[in-house]
Amino acid sequence: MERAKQEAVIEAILFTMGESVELSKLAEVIEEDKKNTKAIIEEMMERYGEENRGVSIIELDGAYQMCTRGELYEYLIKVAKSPRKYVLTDTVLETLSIIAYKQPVTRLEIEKIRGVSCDHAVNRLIELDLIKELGRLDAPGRPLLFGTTEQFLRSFGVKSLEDLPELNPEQLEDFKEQAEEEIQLKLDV
Amino acid sequence: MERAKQEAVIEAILFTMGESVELSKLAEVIEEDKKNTKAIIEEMMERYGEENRGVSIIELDGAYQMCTRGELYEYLIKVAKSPRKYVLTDTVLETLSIIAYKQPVTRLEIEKIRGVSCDHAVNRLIELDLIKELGRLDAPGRPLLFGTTEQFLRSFGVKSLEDLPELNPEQLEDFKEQAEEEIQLKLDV
Amino acid sequence: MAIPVKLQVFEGPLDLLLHLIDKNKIDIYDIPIVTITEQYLEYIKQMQTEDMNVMSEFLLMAATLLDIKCKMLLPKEVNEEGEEEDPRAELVQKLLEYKMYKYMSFELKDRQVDAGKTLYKPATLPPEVAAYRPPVDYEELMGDMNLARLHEIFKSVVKKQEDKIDPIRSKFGKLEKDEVNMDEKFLFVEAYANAHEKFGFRALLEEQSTKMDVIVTFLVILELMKVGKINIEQQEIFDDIIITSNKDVKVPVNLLAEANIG
Repeated sequence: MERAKQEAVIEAILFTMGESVELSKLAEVIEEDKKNTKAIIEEMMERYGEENRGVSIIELDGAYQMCTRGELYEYLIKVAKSPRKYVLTDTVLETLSIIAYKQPVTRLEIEKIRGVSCDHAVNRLIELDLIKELGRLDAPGRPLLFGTTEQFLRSFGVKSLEDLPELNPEQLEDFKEQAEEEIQLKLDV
Repeated sequence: MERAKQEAVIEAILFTMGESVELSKLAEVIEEDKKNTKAIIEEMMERYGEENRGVSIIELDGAYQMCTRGELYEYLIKVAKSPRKYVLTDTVLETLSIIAYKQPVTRLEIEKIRGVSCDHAVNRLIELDLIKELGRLDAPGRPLLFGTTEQFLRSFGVKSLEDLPELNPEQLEDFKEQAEEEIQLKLDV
Repeated sequence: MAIPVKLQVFEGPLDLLLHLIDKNKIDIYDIPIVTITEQYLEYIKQMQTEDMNVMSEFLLMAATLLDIKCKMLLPKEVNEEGEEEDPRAELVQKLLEYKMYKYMSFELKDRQVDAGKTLYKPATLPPEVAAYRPPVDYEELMGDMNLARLHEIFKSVVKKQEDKIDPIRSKFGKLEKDEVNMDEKFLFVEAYANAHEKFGFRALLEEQSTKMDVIVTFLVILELMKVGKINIEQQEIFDDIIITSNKDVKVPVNLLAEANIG
């Protein structure tokens, strides 16, 4: 299959399916190996960006999905239904951040870190399809293990778990100092 | 609004709506009169054709819709029809075992036993034709009742539900005692 | 120390501790444990929560703080490498870890706002394609799964459910349902007081089986003391309560009904 057609097929598939499509499936259809397919898609992603197109392609943990460009939101919302917005409480967000960074993780581990029970937050996150059960830990009681979903990646604009904002305690201290200095500066002015 | 942005907005709207959008609506969003908007869209239609893109824009009685190019149909079929690899995860198996031994059973009862939501597992099991809805419970909210299917019996080599091994009450008592002893041990330490 | 009029809502004991540390501009690695403990206790005294589960978590931390406070007064413990151990070290680690995740949750919140501006599209498959379901290869799906294993899974699920039930609390729950009969208890204690001139509370309890029995018995003792049927004395805290019976005093009949209200 010639290159131009391969790109057209990928575009057509991502458009029609709406949801994310595995790299391996796309590769199969355009009769190419996964490595080449990935390269083609990445080139397309770049070109879409350069051309300031209305749509873009995002990567979600080895799958690809077509979506609108974020900057156009204010115009689109005049016609399109806005996606269901849900506000996550601090409790739920804290629980989610622990699960995102420590997965696979049990309820008990989450509770140890937060110092409070997390049943409610965990159930809410499952309900919102932001986390899922990953199986059970091979330990007494065989507790459930939780991890994040593809919906999590989409909702937080994260390509894959490696793409999560860095977690670094020292950096944290730096941030804090910076913030304090900034405030000091403002006060001095 | 500059021209490039107008085109991006039109593309994004037609993409996210999936269905046909009135010319007047598009004109309103890109802040242009209908005549100019029509001219812009027609130019886009032409360009999409020249570039052999995977999608095209069609006109439908004063409205516009984005769709895939007809020639690519066979590839779409390939993706949509490619066999899915199903795996019975722990979660799905646990849910199935509860339904098998406690049927007819509601979602709520399953969740009580497992301690987490079971929507996903139940949907997957229905999709796999291993469980089915049996009707509704005569209780507030009239919740759905689930039970196993003939396919379940076939897959597990069971002649009828009476063949399912019983969980006897004595065993249940044993479990309770074990649990109590374990906790007692922890308290004694 | 001034307590803010409106108490903030805290996510948990660690959240409250971090707030105090920030407020006092303290170095997290060198927490003045006495000050922080005092402020912490002051806060939870003001907390108005009915939820015992939440409260117990805050109290647990209070106990930890007091424990650290005690250890700070004692000579420092030395670990295997011969270094002095800081009793605060473990708490500091916990606080830092918690703080890190809390910070990351703010980062995630920001990202969610940006990501929320992206719109997707529902699938627009031709109907015949959308309706198509690839056949399931049941043999492959089942693998080495069989009825015996499904049964094992069910047993382990049920066992897990049993494990989760706290036998102490669950028994307590059961007792609340089959109430201890106050009238019977009253008559029992009264008869006991008539039969024994002087007796210990503990001796009385030996005849009781459950926690609810003990509580009700104690209430009955208080009632009997109020009407002058008995006198009690206790030398020191946690000593046995010594009960002396006044044989001449008759318990008014209406007391039985009154006691039942409690």
